Formats: sequence, C-alpha cells, structure tokens
Amino acid sequence: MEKHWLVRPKTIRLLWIVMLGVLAVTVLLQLGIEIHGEFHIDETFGFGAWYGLGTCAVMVIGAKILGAVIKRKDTYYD
Amino acid sequence: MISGLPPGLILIAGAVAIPFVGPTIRKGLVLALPVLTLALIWGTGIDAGTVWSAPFMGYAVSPVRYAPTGMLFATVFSIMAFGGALFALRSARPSEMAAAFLYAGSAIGVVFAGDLITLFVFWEIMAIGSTMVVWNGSSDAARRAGLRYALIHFFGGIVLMIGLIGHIEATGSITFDVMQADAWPRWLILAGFLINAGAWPLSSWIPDAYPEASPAGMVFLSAFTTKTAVFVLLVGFPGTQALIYVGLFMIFYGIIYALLENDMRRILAYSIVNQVGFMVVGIGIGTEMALNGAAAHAFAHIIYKGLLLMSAGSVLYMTGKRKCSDLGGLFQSMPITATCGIIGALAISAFPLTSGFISKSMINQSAADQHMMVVWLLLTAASAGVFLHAGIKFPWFVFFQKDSGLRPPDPPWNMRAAMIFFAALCLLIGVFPQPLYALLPAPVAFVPYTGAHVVGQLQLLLFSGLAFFLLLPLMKRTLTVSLDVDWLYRRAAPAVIAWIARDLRELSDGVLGGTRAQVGSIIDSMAHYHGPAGLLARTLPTGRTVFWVLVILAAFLVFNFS
Amino acid sequence: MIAQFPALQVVIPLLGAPLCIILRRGALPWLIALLVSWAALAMAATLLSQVADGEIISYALGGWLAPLGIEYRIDTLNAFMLLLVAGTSSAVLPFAYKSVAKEIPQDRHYLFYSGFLLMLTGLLGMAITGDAFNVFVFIEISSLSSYAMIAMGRDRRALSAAFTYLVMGTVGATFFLIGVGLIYAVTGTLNMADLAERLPPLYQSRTVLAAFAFISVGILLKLALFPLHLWLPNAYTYAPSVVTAFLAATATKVAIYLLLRFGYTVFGAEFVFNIVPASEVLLTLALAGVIIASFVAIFQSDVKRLLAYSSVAQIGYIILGISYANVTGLTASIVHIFNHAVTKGALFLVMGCVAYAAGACRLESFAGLGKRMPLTMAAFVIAGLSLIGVPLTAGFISKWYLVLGAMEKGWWPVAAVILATSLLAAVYVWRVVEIAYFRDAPADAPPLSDPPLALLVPTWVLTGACVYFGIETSLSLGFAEQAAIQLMGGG
Amino acid sequence: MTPETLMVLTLAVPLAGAAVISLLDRSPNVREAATLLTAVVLFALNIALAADVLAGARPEFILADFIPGAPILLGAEPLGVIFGLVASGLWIVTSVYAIGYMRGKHEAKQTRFYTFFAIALTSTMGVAYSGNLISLFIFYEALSLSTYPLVTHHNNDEARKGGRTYLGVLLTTSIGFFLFGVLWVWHEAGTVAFTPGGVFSGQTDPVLIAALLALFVFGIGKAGVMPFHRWLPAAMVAPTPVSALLHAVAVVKAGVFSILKVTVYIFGVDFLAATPSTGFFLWVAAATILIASIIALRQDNLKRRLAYSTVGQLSYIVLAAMLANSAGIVGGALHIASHAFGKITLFFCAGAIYVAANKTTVSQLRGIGRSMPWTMTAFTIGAISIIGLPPTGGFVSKWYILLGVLQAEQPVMAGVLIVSTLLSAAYLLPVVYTAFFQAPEETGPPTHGEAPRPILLALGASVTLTFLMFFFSQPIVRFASQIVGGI
Repeated sequence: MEKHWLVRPKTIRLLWIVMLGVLAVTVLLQLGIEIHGEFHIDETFGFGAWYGLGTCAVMVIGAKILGAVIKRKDTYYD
Repeated sequence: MISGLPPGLILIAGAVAIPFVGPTIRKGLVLALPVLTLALIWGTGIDAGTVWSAPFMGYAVSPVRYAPTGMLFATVFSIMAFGGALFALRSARPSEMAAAFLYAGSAIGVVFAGDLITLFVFWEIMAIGSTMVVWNGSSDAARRAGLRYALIHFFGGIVLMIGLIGHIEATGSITFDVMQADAWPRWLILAGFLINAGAWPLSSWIPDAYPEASPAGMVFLSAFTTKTAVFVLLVGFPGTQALIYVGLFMIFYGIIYALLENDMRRILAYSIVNQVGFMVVGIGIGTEMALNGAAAHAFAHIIYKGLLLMSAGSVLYMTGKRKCSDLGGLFQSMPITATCGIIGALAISAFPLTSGFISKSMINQSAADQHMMVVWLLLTAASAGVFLHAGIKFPWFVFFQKDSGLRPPDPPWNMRAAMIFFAALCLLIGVFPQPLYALLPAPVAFVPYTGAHVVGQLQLLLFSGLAFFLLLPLMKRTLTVSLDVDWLYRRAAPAVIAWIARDLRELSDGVLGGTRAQVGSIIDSMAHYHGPAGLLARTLPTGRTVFWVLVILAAFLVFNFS
Repeated sequence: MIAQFPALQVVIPLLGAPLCIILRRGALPWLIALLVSWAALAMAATLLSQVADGEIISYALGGWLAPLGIEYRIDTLNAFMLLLVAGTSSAVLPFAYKSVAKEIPQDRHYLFYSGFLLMLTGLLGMAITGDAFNVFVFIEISSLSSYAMIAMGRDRRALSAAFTYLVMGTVGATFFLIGVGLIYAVTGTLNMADLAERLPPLYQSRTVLAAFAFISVGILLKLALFPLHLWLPNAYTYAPSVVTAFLAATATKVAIYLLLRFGYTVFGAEFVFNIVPASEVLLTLALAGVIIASFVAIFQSDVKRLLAYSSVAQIGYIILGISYANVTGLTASIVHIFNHAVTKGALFLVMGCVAYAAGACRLESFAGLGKRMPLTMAAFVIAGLSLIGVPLTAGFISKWYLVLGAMEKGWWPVAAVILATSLLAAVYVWRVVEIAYFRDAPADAPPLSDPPLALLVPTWVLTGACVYFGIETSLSLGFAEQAAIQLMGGG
Repeated sequence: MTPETLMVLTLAVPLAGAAVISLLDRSPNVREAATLLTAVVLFALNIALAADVLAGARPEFILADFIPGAPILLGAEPLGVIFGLVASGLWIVTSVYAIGYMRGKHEAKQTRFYTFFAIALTSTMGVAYSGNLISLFIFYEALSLSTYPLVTHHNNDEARKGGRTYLGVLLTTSIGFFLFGVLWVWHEAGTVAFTPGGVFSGQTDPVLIAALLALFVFGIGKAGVMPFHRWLPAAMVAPTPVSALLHAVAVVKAGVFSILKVTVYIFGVDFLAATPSTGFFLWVAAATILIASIIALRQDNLKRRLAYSTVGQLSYIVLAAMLANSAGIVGGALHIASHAFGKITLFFCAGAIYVAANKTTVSQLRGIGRSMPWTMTAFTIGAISIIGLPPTGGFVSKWYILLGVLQAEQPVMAGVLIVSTLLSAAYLLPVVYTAFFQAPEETGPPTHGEAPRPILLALGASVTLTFLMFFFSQPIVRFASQIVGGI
C-alpha cells in the first residue's frame, strides 16, 4: 500500500525547502517593515528569529537537564 | 422577576434535572440551557449593578451583580457549556453531564457574585461539581486523582474562607471589590484564588486530575476553575506586582513540564498552567490594557483550549490511547480532528489570524508599554515556548510523527460539530476582534494587525518551529512522569499518616492504661490480694482476728499516752 | 400515753419476744413481731416529730430521776436512729413471712421471731438510752440474739460465722464495758449527760484516755471498721436473708450511733479531735477500708458476700465523714447511715428473693435472671445505682455531702478517693447486672420466676425508698443536718 | 400555655410516651404511632417554647428541692432551646426511620427499644432545659443510663463488651471528674446556678480555674475529648437508629452542649477569655480533632468511620467553646445543629445500606449507588455538610467557628481546622466515590433495591434540614447570638 503523500520522503524534503524559504522571507520582510520597539534589543534585525531560535533551544535543553533529575517511570505512583 | 435570577442557577437547575429525564429530553436540555443562560445575561437589559440583596448568616448578601468583566466571563462560560455539552452529547453519562452543568453553573455564579460570601458559596460548589466530573473518568486512577483534586480545592477553599472571614471582620464589608494584598486576610484570599488558578507550588492538580477525566470531562474542566480564578484576581487584585512573578513562574513551569510530558492530555494540562500564567502576568501589570488583555486572553483561551482538548479527546475516544509514544500518523484517518487540533494549536501559539494573536499581544504590549524589559523578554520567549510545547508538539506527536498503524475514523457528528464550531470561533475572533474588544471591561485602543507586529510574531514563531525540528532528537518521548510538588502529598503525606496512625494505635492503647496484657496483670495482682482467697478477703481464724483487735487497741493506747 | 413512748419503745418489743414463744402456733409469732414492729415504728415516728424542732426529751425510767435512775434521752439523733431501726424491721418483717418459711424449719419459727424481737429491743435500746451501762446491757441483748439468728442460717458455715461473731462481739462488748467502768471510776456516774459535764476537767487523766481507747475499739469492732470487720462478711453471707437485711441496715449503724454519742456527747468533740488524734486514726482506717473492701468486693463470687464487703466499704464512708469533724461531714455520715440502711436493706432483700427462688446467691446463679426474674433484678439495678451513688438515688445525697465536707476541709485527695471508689462500686454492681442480663441461664436450669408478692412488695418498698430519698430529702437530710448541728453543739 | 408549663411538658410528654409505649407490646402499629405522636407533640412543645424564649422569656421551674440551695431546676434559654429543638425534631425523623429499620431487620424487643428511646429523649430534654449545674449533671447521668439498654439492645457478647466500655467511660468520667467539678463549683462559688457571665467573678486563682476546666472538659465524657472517646466507637454495636439519634445527636450533643453551657453560664465567656489555661484545652481539642480524623481515615467499617468522625467533629465545638468569645460560642451552638443534621444523615445511610444490602464496610460498597441512588445521594450531601461546604448547614457553623478562631487570634487552630477539613473530605469522599463510580463486584442483576420507604423518608427529611440550615441561616444565627447577648 502506498504511503500517504504527506509522509513520503519526497514530500518531506519539499516541505523542509518550503519552510526554510518561508523563514528567510519572514526575516527579509523586516527590510521593508520597520519595527519600532520599546527597547533597543527588539529593534535589532531579525530579533524574533534569533530570539525565538535561541530561547527555544535553551528551553529544550533546560528541560532535558531538569528531566534527568525529575523523571520517573510512569508507574511511579501506582 | 426572572431578571433577578442568578444566571448560574439555570445550569445548576439543569444539573439537578438531568438525572431525572430521558435521553432525548436530556439532549435538548443540555443544548438549550446554555443558550437560555446567555439570554439571561444579555437579554434583561440590566447594564451594571447589584440587582437585589437578602439577609444571610448575619450579613446582607447580593447574589446577582451585573458588571462588564463578569458578563464577559459568563458569556464565554455559557458558550463553553454549550460547546462542551455538544461534544459530550452522546458519550457522557447523565451523572457526568449533571456534574459538568453544576460545575459550569457555579462558575457563572462566581462571576455574577455581588459579594464575597456568594462568591465563596459558588466557589465551593464549583469544587464539588468539578470533582464529580473528574470522578466520572471512572477509573481507579480517576478515583485517586479526583480525591487529590478535591482535597487541594477544599484546602484552597478553606484558606480563602479564613481570608474572607478575616477581611470581612476587619472591614465590616462583604462587597467584592479591588483589594490590596496588604495584610494576612488579603494574603490568604490571594492564596486561595491562586490555588484555583493553578499557581505553583499547588499547580500539579491540573495535570494530575484533569487528564483522568473522560474525554468530554476534560473539555469542561479546562475552562472553568482556572478562569474563575483569573476573574477573581482580575476584579480583586489588579496591579498586584507579585502576580507578575507568579505568572512568569507558571508560564515557564508549564512549558518545561509540558516538554517533558508524554501524555497528550497532560501536555495540554500543563499548557493550561502556562496560559493562565500569561493572564496572571497581565493582571499583575495591571494597566487598563493589561487587564483587557488578561480578560480577552481568558476568553480566547477557553475556546482554543476547549478545542485542543476536544481534538485530543476525540483521539482518546476513538483510539483509547493517550500517550504520545502510542500515537502518531492519525491525520490520515482523522482529518477533521487533526485540522481542528491544528487550528487550536495555532491559536494557542498566537499565530496571526487566530484568537490568541489578538489577546496575548495585548498582554505583551502592555509589558512593553510599562517598560518592563525583562518581563517583556520573558513573555516573548514564552510565546516562542508555547509554540514549542503546545503549538507544534501536540499536533506533531499525535497526528504526524511516526505511523502508529492506528486508523480510527473521525469521531461522531456531535464531536465533529463541536470542534468545527470552536475552530470557527478561534478564527472569527482572530479575524474580527472588534466584538470581543467591545466586551472588554475597558475601552480598547489596541490595533493587533500592524505589519511590524505580524512580521515580528511570525519570525518568532517560525524560528521556534525550526528549533523544534532541529532539536527533535532531544525530545524523544519516554514512558515517564515528572516529579512535582505533588510528590509531597502523593508519597510523603500518606506515608506520614500511615506512620502516625500506626503509632496512634499504640498510643491510644497506652492511654487506656497499657496493653491488654498489662491491664490483665494488674487485675491479676489485684485479685491475688483481694480475691476470695486473697490476703485481704480470707476468713481468718478467730484467734488471729482477736490478735488484730489487740494490736489496734495497743496502738490506740500508745497513741493516747505518747 | 405519748409521754410513756420512750419506755414503751423498748418495752413492747421486749414483751413481744416471750409472747412469740408462748403463742408459737402457725403464723402468730410472725404476726406479733409484725405488729410490735409497726407499733415501734409509730412510736419512733411520734418521738421524732416531737424532737423535730430541736427539743430534747428526757425520760426517767421507772420514775427514778437521773443521775440515780436510768435516763432515756431523746434528741434528734436518737429519734432518727429509732425511726431507722423500727422502720427497717417494719419493712423487713412482711418479707420474713415467706422467706423464713422457706429458709428455716417450721418448728423453729417462733424462736426466730422471738429472737428477732430481742434484736430489735437491743438495737432500739442502744439508740434510746442515756445511760452508759444500760448501753452495754442492750448491746448484749442485741448481740446474743443476733448470734442465734445468724446460726439459724441454712448453710453449715453459718455456725462458724456465728461463733466468730460471738467471740468478736464479746470482745467488743467487753472492751466497751471496761471503758465504761474506767470512766465510772473517775467520774462516779453512768449518765451520759452527767459524764459530759464531769469529763472535761479530766481530759488529761490517763484513766479517761484509756477508757476512751477501750470504748472506741469496742465500738469500732461492733461497727466493723476495717480492719476490725473480719466477723462481718461471713455473718452477713450465711445468716438467713431477713437477718442479713436487718443487720446490715441497722446493727452496724447503731454502733456508729454509739460512736457519735460517745465521741461528741460523752467525751466531747474537743477531746476526741484535739486531745486524741481520733480524726487521723479514723481517716486512715476509713480510707483503707473504703478502698480495700471495695476491691475485695469486686472479686467476690458470692453476691451476698460481695454486698457484705460493700457494707464494710460503706461503713468506711460513714466513718470518713465523722473524721472530718465538721458539720457537713457529720451530716454526710448521718444521712449515709440512713441512706445506706435503705439501700443495703433493699439489696439484701433482693438477695432474699433470689435465694427464695434460686436457692443460692452465687454469681453464676444470677445468669439469665434479668429475663427470668425481671422485677427482682430491676430492684437490684435501682438499689445498685443508689449504692454507686448515681443522682436521683439516696446514695447520691450522701456522696454529695461527703465530698463537700472533704472539700471544706481542704482534703482534696479524700474527695477524689470518694468519687473513685464510687466507680469501684459501679464495677461490682455492674458485674452482677451483666451476668443477670447478658449471660443466658444454663440449659438445664430449672424454671424460675419472680418470687411471690409477699417478698416483692417489701423489696420494692425499700427500692422505692432508695429513689424517694434521693429526690425528697427533707426527712433524711433535714434530720441528719439537725442532728449534726446538735452534736457539734450548735443547738 | 405559660413557658413554665411548656418546659415541664417537654419532660413529661416523652416520659408519659414511654409509659404508654411500654404497654403496647401487642400492637406494634399503635406503638409506633404512639412514638410518632409523642415525638411530634414534643417537637411542637419545643417550638412553642422556642417562640417564648426568643421573645425574651426565661422560664424556671423547681422539680425537687433535694439539696438545699441546689434544687433540681428546669430553665430555658436560647442554647438549651436550640439543643431541644434539634434533638426533638430529629426524634421525629428518627422514629420514622426506626420503623423502617427495626421492621426491615426484624429486630427483637422492639417495645423495649421504643420505650427506652422515649426515656432517653426525656433525659435529653432534661439536659437541654437544666436550670443549674447539678440538674445538668443529673440528667446527663440519666441519659447515660437510659441509653445503656439501647446500646446493648442485641444482648449478645459483643453488645455486652460495647456496653461495658460505653458505661464504663461515661460513668468514670462523669463521677470521677464531672461530679467533682460540680461539687467544687458549689464549694468555691456557693452556687450552681447558671448565671450569665459566670459565677466566678473575683476569683483569680488561675490554677483553680484550670483544674475546674480540666474536670469539665474531660469529665463531660460525652463530648468525646480524647482520651475519653472510646465509648463512642464502642457504642456502635447498637442498632443504627440509636447510633443515629443518640450518638450523632442526643448523647454526644448533650456532652458538647454541657461544655458550652458551662463555658457560658458557669465560667462566663469574658472570664474565660482572661484565663490562660484555655490555651491548653484548645490543644487538647485540636489533638482530638486530628487524631480522630486520622483514625477515621483507616476504618473500613462504615459506622466506626462515622463514629470517629463524630469524635473529631465534637471537638470542633469544644474548641469553639475554649476560644472564649461570642463568635466561638455561636459557632459551637450552630455546629450542634449542623453536625446533627449532617451526621444523622450519614448514620441513616449506613443503616439503610445495612437493611437493604446487609453491608457494613466501605469496601463492600462498590457500585451501590446504582441500586441505592437516593441513599447514596443523601450520603453525599451529608458528607458535604460534615466537610463544611456550602450549600449545607456545616458551612454556616464552620464559618462562625473560624470567625471565633480569628477573633481569638489562634492561627494554629485555623491550621487545625484546615487540616481537619481535608481529613474529613479524605475519609468521607472515598465512600461517595466507591458507591457511585466503582463497578459492583458481583455481576448479574442487583440482589437488592433501595432501602425501605420510611428510611428514605427520614433521609429526605434530614437532608432537607441540612439545606434549610444553610438557606435560612439568618434567623438561626440570630437566635444563637442571643446566647451571648447578640452579636
């Protein structure tokens, strides 16, 4: 049986490409639209992009570290 | 006459009636009553103010007060009751439906309460109703989680009660109005409110109990308790700075724990904490815009979280599975569920054109307006984190990820209808925010759709998405739970009580004069001397008796002559 | 006529005794005894009403005036005791008819009633006379007759019990006589009122001190204060039911009266409590008696014996009140003399009923009696509650004043002991109640039912009195208080 | 009728009722009708008396002048009226219930049962309308004794043991301590009259007052203050109507009522407030609350669980009394009523389950809510009241007790009430859950149905009272406030 078109590797490759394109566009749009921030940091170029990427990485890694301490088997309380 | 009725009573009366009517009437009833409630909220022509008051327990209570914030919350609660009832129409047992209506009705009772006592009364009934909803999960886990849930809420309730008594005693007034957290009664009130809001450290009841409810049950649960807490904080403690920190903690707590979680509905439960955190921060900031934002976010949140849980509930209902590690690839056979779930996910992530975008932005913007840079940066990071833990994680692991081999169809019509209804609401509010803005307590001057805002938000969210997929290997699902404060009452407290109870038995035996053996030996020794053959009861020979008489006489004489 | 009542009070029973022997046929002796007793009761009541306002009747026996002749002197206490003795015998005698018929061979009935009347004579005489030597005479009359009465018990051990009592009683009476002789030697009078006047100057005299010692020990032996009680349990246990009831209610009580009379009137409170450490001695012995006898009672397996030990304990209470040497304590003692007589009388009549129906009073023979003899056991429960001192019963009134007196004295531990030993009473009473109501009779037990009305009615009269005197106290408490005040010299 | 007549009739009517009932062994229907009639008349008398007392009447009547200066005296005031109303009102309900229960269980000796029930109610009325301390003591003892035949109704070995503990503890405490206290008060103050403001004005020896307090708090063993609580679980051998009316209402409430009465009319609230030793008794009450609740948590036998719950709840009232302020007294008085309504419902349910399904332990109750929905719904409402949640009477009384705690500035006691609330939820809610949300063990058609009608009727009445006490809290609170001269 043939796989759903969405899960075919070919589609996924395509999706990655489209996604990277969209990412590029959103950053580049800032060239045309000026962002007036309240603080200086939020007016830096591509602030949303790098800040989002960075903080997400920190959160995921932080969670991973915390998880090493607080994770228990899911039958722990039974 | 009817206009003085507390609107919550309609649903509560429904709750009482539901067990006694046949299935057809019941279905009609549960769909009609929320609509009737809406009519009572908006159709009486009362704009603002207390409608009537009555003597109660030595005070004059006023159970019905029309005020913009309350009407906003009551409105969304009614919508939620309708959507939830529609979703639950075929699956819920009468007892569950009754509990849910009791729950929803008392939540509306809280937001219409004109005084602290009425508020508290409905507050506690809400706890009872919601506990019953959890218990209708009907598993052993639901029983225990429900009991823990009840205990936490009764704890919060009595803390609140003590605070209220202290407050009423100090001020002599039972009016529910803005308070300053400046003395212990108000601190206790605040603590009581925050416990229901799911603030840390007593937050784990949300992920503990909610996911044990039935698929439909959790849809109800997600809406009322935490949001009534938001309502009372909004009215009672706007601008209380501590709430900013409490809120921020909730936000990141929700994100981190959701990231570690495997159970799809527990992920969404943690995300409730996270979302309520945003509202609490807004209340803490306390400007008109922030408060508007908090109220609007509560409104939007109820809809999209309901939607997400309907989606997750549909999956659970159709597959019986709730762990991400067991799910995946369901988009193929459950397209409507998946689509609606994704819309909900986008809304919670505050994607442009969804309801979350227009509400959460207000909170963020008000932080910026107040030049709270750290708060703003954290909120922004949190927005990214929301997309990470709920916006992508939930749909990805449930509907895509890997092929679990499950091919369940979409759920029955009423569930689909409920999801579509809520998905439409998410989008409608996102595209036409004006009606919602009109409901807000203060006039709104905020324009969400500016180019800069849209572009900034898109950057943030899309790159979060990138981070998600890049870091996917780090987020492999494991069959685990995460320890939380609830360890204290799930593991430590029972052990302590068992220990005390064991020692108590010994203690109480001891109090009664020792163990049975000790009592027995005392009685034996008594019997030795006093028993029929004992020294003190024996029949002595006459001579010996006379001897004793003489001893006494001699003693008497010696006494007398000395 | 009424003026001669003091003499008739004693003379009529005394004459009744030989009459019983003469008219020994059938029920006649019983009828004589009953009529005599009722007449004595009527006279006692009349006398009591005469002294009710605090007046004192002096009656010279045979016309010889005191101090030469024998004087009968009647104040509130005397009259109260007369009423108690005559009242008890009047309540007990109706019971005797059937009970004696069952317990004593027909051919000895006339002896029984004759002895009974002698006993009555002795006790009434002890209570009424104002002459110290005359007291001795009456002691002997009552003692000798009671030895004989006890010996009539069905059990062979009744003989040895009577013998022990005889020996002890004789020792006591002898001691008493020695004491009386000693004070006669120093004062030259036997009239109590005169003694009371002549003794105070002689308080430091060794003779008086010795006399006091002999008299007290003699009386204490008669009233069975611990540890001089050793004759009592067997005597009470093996005597015929009627005798036990009568003796328990009156004999020791009259002895206590003597203690009061000699202590307060003859020697004087000043001597007894200030010169001689009587208070301390009595307190110690009374407390020991109350505690030990109560415990002993708990472990008894014969209910009659159990009640006998309970009597020892109750005598301890009475002596305890005397040892306080204050009006409250004295009131408590006197009212307890009365209340305990009523209570114990009722209980021993219940024993009589049980003995009549079941033949024995052992604990195990009570099994199932709650169902089989409901009226009898109900009487036991009520009288038992009075023994414990539960409110609305006579026992409560005594306990109330007893504790109050201890508190006035500042003797808190004593107050605590009184209340605590009430609980011991609860234990021994309830042991019987539990067996009667919760243990089923053995399957082979013969069928039993409540005894005939002739037994039940007297039992219930006394039982009713337990309750009546717990609620309506003007008689018991009123006279007791008045007597106490008189004794303390306040009126 | 004058208030005095009414007051005397409250004792005379049940006593006469007892006499009549005892003669009706042959015709059970007439006998039960007599019980019901007596109960209804008694309640009506209490209501009439309550109206007079509310209007300010304070009738007194001397029954017997048995100890000069300390007569057996009847007297009515608001606290007594509340107790009288609660006990007599619930007697009607319990009588209805008892008809269903005793017949459903085919109990033996029903005539004796109803007779002693009426006598117990006479004693209860005597406690409620005692005009002085000695009368209170007398009727208190009468209540102990008249309930003994009810506790030991089954006449077997178990009943004997239970009865022994019952009477043993109650007599020991009452004669050993309570009577001692009464005598001491008489000795010290020269009066045993109930006096607003207390009888100790001018008495300043704190040791004396502490000792007296100890004698009353521990001596009134019916209040179940630890370590003198064992009689209450022991009394559970009795038939359930007895447990319900006597050991949730009349007997135990006679205990806490006495403590309240002594607090208000012997010590005096203000006087006690200045007495440091009340702190100690707060701790004793607190310890009782917590320990009893923890023990209740671990009882599988439903009636025992309820009994220990009662022990804990009684100490709420003891605690409230020891707060020595008006809100505490009002709270305590209200709790007498609210706990009575709640707990009697729970006991009724336990009995209903026993009659209909012959089940006694919590673990046997799986899924019983399906066959006995009415009973278990009533249980749920009763439980809510005991926990102290709206909309039930338990909330109203807890509110005032907490108010008293706050006025007395006793934060630790507030903490105790918090923990106790949680514990009471923890031992009651599992019953609700087990009944409604666990599947029955046995499959197949249900072997039993609902409880008999009279039982359901009684349940409906007691549940209604629980709600009424909430919704009509205003007049009740006002009446209770009269005890302390209004608040």
